[in-house]
Amino acid sequence: MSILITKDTRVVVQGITGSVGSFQTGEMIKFGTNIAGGVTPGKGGTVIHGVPVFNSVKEAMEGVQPDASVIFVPPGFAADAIFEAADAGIGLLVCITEGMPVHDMMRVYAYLDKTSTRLIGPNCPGITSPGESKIGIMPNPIHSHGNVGIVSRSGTLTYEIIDILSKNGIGQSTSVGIGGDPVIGTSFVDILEMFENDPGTDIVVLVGEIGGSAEEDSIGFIKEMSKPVIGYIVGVSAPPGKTMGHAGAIVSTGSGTALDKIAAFQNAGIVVAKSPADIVAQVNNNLLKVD
Amino acid sequence: MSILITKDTRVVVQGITGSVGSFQTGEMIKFGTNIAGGVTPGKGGTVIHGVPVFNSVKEAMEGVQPDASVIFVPPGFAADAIFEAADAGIGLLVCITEGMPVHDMMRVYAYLDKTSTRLIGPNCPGITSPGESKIGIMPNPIHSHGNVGIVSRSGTLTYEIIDILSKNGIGQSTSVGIGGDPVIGTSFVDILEMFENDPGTDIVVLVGEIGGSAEEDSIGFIKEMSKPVIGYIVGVSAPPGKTMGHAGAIVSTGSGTALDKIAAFQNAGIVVAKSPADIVAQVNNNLLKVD
Amino acid sequence: MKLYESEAKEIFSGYGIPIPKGAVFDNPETAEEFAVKPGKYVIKAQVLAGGRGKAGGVRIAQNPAEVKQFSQIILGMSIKGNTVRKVLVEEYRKPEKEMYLGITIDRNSRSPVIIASPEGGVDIEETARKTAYKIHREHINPLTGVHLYQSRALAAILDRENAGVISKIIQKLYSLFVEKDCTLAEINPLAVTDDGVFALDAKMVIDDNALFRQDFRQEISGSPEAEARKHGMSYVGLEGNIGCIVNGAGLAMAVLDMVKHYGGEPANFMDVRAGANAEQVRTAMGIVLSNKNVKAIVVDIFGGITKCDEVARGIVDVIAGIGVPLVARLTGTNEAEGRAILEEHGIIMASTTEEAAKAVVGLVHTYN
Amino acid sequence: MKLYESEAKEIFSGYGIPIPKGAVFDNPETAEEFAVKPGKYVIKAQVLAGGRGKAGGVRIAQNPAEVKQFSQIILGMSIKGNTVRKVLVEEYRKPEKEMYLGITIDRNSRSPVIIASPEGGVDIEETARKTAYKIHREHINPLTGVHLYQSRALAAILDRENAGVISKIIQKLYSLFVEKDCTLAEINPLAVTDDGVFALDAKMVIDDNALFRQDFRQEISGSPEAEARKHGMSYVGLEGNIGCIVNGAGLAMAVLDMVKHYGGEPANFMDVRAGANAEQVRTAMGIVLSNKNVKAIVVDIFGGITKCDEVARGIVDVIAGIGVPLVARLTGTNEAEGRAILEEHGIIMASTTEEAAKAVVGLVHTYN
Repeated sequence: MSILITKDTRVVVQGITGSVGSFQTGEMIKFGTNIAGGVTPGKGGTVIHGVPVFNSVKEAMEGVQPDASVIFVPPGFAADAIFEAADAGIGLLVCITEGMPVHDMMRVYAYLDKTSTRLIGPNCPGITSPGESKIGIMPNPIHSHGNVGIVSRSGTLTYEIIDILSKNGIGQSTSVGIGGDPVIGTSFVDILEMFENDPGTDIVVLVGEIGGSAEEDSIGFIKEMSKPVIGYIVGVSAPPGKTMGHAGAIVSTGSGTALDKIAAFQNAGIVVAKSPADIVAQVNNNLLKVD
Repeated sequence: MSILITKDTRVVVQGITGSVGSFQTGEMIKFGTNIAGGVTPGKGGTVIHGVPVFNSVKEAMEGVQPDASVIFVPPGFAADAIFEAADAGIGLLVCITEGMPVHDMMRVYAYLDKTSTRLIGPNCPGITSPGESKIGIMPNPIHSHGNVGIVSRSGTLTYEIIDILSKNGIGQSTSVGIGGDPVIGTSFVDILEMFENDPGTDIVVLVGEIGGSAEEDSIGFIKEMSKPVIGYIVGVSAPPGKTMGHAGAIVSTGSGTALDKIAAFQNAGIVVAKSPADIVAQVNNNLLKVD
Repeated sequence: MKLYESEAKEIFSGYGIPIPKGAVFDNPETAEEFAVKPGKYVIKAQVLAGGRGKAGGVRIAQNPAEVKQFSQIILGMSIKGNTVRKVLVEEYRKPEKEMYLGITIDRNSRSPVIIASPEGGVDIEETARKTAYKIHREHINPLTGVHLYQSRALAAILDRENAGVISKIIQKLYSLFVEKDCTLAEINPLAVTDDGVFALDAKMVIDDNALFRQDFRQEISGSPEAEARKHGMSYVGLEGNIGCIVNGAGLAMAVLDMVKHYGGEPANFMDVRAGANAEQVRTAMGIVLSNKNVKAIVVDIFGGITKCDEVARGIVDVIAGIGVPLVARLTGTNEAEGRAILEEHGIIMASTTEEAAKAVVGLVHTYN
Repeated sequence: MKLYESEAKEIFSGYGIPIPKGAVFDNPETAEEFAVKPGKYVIKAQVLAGGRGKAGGVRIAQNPAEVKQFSQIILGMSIKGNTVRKVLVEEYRKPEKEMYLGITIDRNSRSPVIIASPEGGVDIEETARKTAYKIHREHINPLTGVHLYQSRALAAILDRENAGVISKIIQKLYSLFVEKDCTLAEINPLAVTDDGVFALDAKMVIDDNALFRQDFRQEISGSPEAEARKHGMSYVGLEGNIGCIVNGAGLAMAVLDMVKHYGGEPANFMDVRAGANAEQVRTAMGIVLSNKNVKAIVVDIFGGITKCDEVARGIVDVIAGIGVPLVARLTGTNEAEGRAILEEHGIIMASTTEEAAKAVVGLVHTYN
C-alpha cells in the first residue's frame, strides 16, 4: 500500500512542454505513473509523450479527469498555476517549482486552507510510491517497494536515504518530499497521520533540517503514533541568519537550530539517526521489533 | 419558539456610544434583549445603559462572552467591524449599517463563507423574536408573539406588515430583515430553512422587492417546505435602471422586475399577497388549514 | 454614479488601458485646434444617456476641417432630454474586430464577474439573448482578485492573436473596477485595429455607497434626485401625477404599487428615510412639488424612530401654499399627537396604506 | 536581501511613514553642505551589519560643524569587516518614547505577523526573552491584509495618545511589507518626539525569491556568496578549512554535519543544485578555493538529473591546479563513468557520504 497516490491516480502536468516538465514527464511515464495529459497555455491540441496537451487545467479536467497535478512552471507563475488547479477542482497538487515568492505562497495557503485541495511543496521532489506511481522528480532507479514511509523537507538528501535503504534491502511504501520553503502546503504531521493510517507502512523516517519548528511541531503527534518514527535532522553546522540553500533552511534569531530540534526529539524519546547509514541501522532495529 | 435568537442570546453592540447605537441599545434593553456589553475603540472601561464598554470585540469576548453582535458603525467602517467580530469568534452578526460599499461587502462575504459566523444584513432592521429578544432597530410596540415567521428585504415595510398582523391578532415567531443591499450575508433560503425547522413557526411571510433574483432563487426551497409561505413583492412601479431607495432595489437590463418575480411565485403555486392587508387575509386562510 | 465616457477613458488611460488619442471640448474652435494631424477623427457627444449613436451624437470626420463642423452640430444637441455640453474628439482607429469586455457584480455569487464576448460593438443584451454561447462569464474571488489563468483564458476567447495584450487589459480593468469602487466597468467595443488593441468606448458606474472614499466630480445639483440625496433622502422621478412621500424604501414601493393598483399613476418615489423631522418633510414636499405634473400628494409614515408629530408639523408648515390636495397616513411613534395636528388643519387622513392610496387616487380623479 | 537603512527609509517615506529629514553622503564635504540649519544632527554609518552603534558608527553632532567631523570619522570605518562607504545624515529628533514595530513571516501560521512593543530602541530579542508580556503579536490573513481593528488595537498598545497616527503607520508598513515582498520590515525605534511620531531606524529584508519582480539595486558582486548566486548555486562561508561541494541543500548540510562529526570543520556550504555540469563544477571549485583557509575539498554528488561523469569531468579539469587534496563521492546517474574518469586521474574516492567525510577530515589532519 501507499499514501497519497496509487497506480490509478490520473496525473496532469502543468508546464508539460517546458524542458524540465517534458523530461520529468518521460521519467514519470517510465516509472509507471498514469500521466493523463498536460497543460501549457497556447499549446492546447498538441500531443507530447503520447498524452494530450490542454490550454488550461479546466480543459484538462473536462478532457481527461485528472486526480492530481504536478506543477513545473517558473516561480513567478507557480501561485497562479496552483490557484488554477485548485479552482478546477483537482484534489492533489504537487508543486516542484523552486523559488516561489513567500508572499505568493502565503496567499495560496490561506486560500487552499478553505478547500479540499491538498498541496505538496513547493520546492519539493514530490511523491513516490514504488510499484504504484511517482509524481515528481525523484530519480527512478533508487526506489524499492517495502514498508518504510519517508517524509522529508529535502530533495537530494532524500534520494540518498532512499537509495541507501534500498541498497540495504529496505523498501519504501511512499516517499514524500514536503518541500524546503518556509511556507509549504503540507506539513510533517499531515503526512505522518497518513502513514499512521496506511496498512502498508510499518515505520517512518522523518528527515528534517534547520529553520522553523516543523520538526518540533510534529513531536506531539509522533508520540501518539502506534508506529516507530526515526528522525534525522541536518544543519548542525549552519550559522545563524544564513539561508542554507533551501529558502526555509535558516536559523533566525537563535531559533530553529538543528541541535535544538535533535534535543527536542530525543527528549520526547524519539530516535534520531546520526547519518543516512545510521538510518538503515535504526530502521533495521525497529523492523525487528515490528515483525 | 424562535429562530436565530432567544432570551439567552448575549449581545454586544459595536458602536454603542454613537447616537443611534446608544438609542437603539436602550430600546433593545427595554424589549428584553440580553445586552452584555458594547464596543467603541477608545471608550473601553466606561459604562453605558448599565453595561460595560470595551475597546475591541476581542476584549468584549473575554469580558462578557457574547453570542451575537449588532453593528451600528458608519458605512466606511462596517466591513472592518464585521471582520473584527468574525475574527473574535462571534457566531451571529447583525449589521444595521446602511450605505456599505458593495466591494467591501463582497470581500466580507467571501471571507465569512469559510467561517461559522452568520451575518444578517447589512442595511437591515435586524431580528425580533417577541417574548425572547430583539437584535436591531424594529420598533418595540408593533410585535406580538405567535406562529408566523417573517423574512423581508425591507425595513419600514416590514414594520407595517408586523404591525398589521399584530393588530389583527396574528403573532410572530421571529421577524427577520435580511437587508436591502445587493450583496447580503444571509439569503431568503437560509432563513426559510430555519423557519421550516422551527417548531414555533407554522407559516412564513416572505417580503421581496425588485432587483436581483433572491425571490426566484427561493422558489425551489419553498416548494419543498412543509409550511405555507405567503409572498409579497413590491416595486411594480419601479422604472428600469433606477435605484429605489435600497441599493439592491434596481431593475437592471430588464431583469429583477416585480412582475417577473410575482409571476414566478404564482407559476410555482406560491400565494402572492396584494397588500399588507391582503397578507393578513392570506395568513388567516392558511392558519385555518394549519390548525 | 455614471461617469462620462471621457472621464472613464481618462481613468482607463491612467491604468494603462490603450485608448485613442483625444480630448474634450466645449466649443468647436478649440476642437478644431486639437485636430491638426491629417486623418480621420471621431466626435462623440458626452452625455450619460445611452443611444448617442442613433441620436446622431457620434460622427466621423474625414479630415480635421470636419471636426469643427461636426462639433458645432453635436454641441448643444439634445439627446434623450440631455443637452450636449461637451464633445470628445479622438483620432479615428478603424476597428478590424470589435469585442466586448465588461466587469460587473453578480448578485447571485456575490462576487465580481467578468463578461467577455468576441462579438462586441453591439448591444450586449442582444447578443446575450440571441447567441448566449458567445458570452463568456468568469467569476472572480474578491479576496484574490483576477488570476492570470482567468484573464489569459478570457483573452484567448476574445482574440487568440492578441491574447497577451488583452489579458493585461483584463487585469487592468479589474484593478480599476476594484480600486474605483465600480459596479460596472465596460469596454464596448474593445477593438483590434491595425495600430493595436484599443478601448474605443468606456463606461464606468461607481457605487454610490463608495463615493465618500472616491475622488470624483461633484454631481451636478439642481435635479430633484440630487437635491433629495443632498438631504439624505432618495427620490426617483416617474411619469404620473401623484406625489408620494414615504419613510422607508420598501414601504415607498408598496405605496406606489397600491396607487397604481387603484388606478392612479405615481409622479415619484420618495423615501425620506428613518428619523425624518419637520424640516426634512418640508424639504421633501418642495422636491416633490418641483414636478409640475403633481396633482395630489400622499404621505405615508410608519413611525419608529420617525415621530408622527414631527412629520405632521412639517406638513402643516407648508400645506397652505402647496395648491394640491394631500392625504396623510401616520402610524407608530407619537401617532395620536400627529393625527391631532393634522386634524386641526383639516388635512385628509387615512388609517392604512391602502386607504391612503385609494383616497389620493380618488382625489386626483375628483379634481381633474 | 537586506536593504541599507537609507534605502529602507526612502521606501518608508514613499509610503508616507514619517522619517527625519536626511540624506546620504559618501564624503564629509557634501554632508557638511546638507547640514545648514542650526541644530543637532545624527550621522549613521550605512552598513548591512548589525551593532553599528556599539562600533561607533552612529554619532550625534551637536551642531552643523560637527557633521563634517563625524562623517569624516565614520566614513571608511570598518564595522564587522564591512567598510563604511556612505553615511546617512539626519536632523536629530529627540525620542521621548521609543517603541518597536516590525512585520515578519510566521512560519507556523503561514502568515504575516505584526510584532509590536511599547519598549523599543533596544534588542527586541532581549525584550522577548526577559519581558515577553511586553511583546504583542497580531497575525494577518494574507488574503484580507491588516484590518483597521488590528492596527488600531496595536497602536493603542504602543501609545494611546498617538494611536491614530501609529495605526496609519502600521497600515502603511504592512502595505510596503507586501508590495515590496519583504520577509522583514522593522522600525526600531518608532519614536514619539516633540515633533510627532518618527521612524528613527528602518530595516527591510526582501525575499530573495521575489527579487525578479522587484526593482532593487543589484547586489554588489565579488563576494563568493554573490558569485555563487550568479551561477545559480548557493554558497555560505564558514569558519573551518574543509571545502564542501554538494548537490542539494539537505545533502550539503548532511555532509557538513558529518565532517564536523568526524572532527573536521567545514569551510563552507555549497549547493551546486540539480543538473550541475562540468562548467558549473569548475566554477564551484573556484568559489570554494577563493577561501584561502581551505585545506582539503570534499565533493559529494547524488546523481539524478546531475550526471556523475559531468561532475567528474569538471573535477579533473581543475584538479591539477588546486593545490589541496580532494575526496570525491559520486553516486547515481552515470556513476560508473564518473568513477572511471576520477580513477584515471588518481582522485581519492569514497562510496558513501560518511566515508567521504571521514576521509577528508583525515586528509586535513595528515597534511597539516
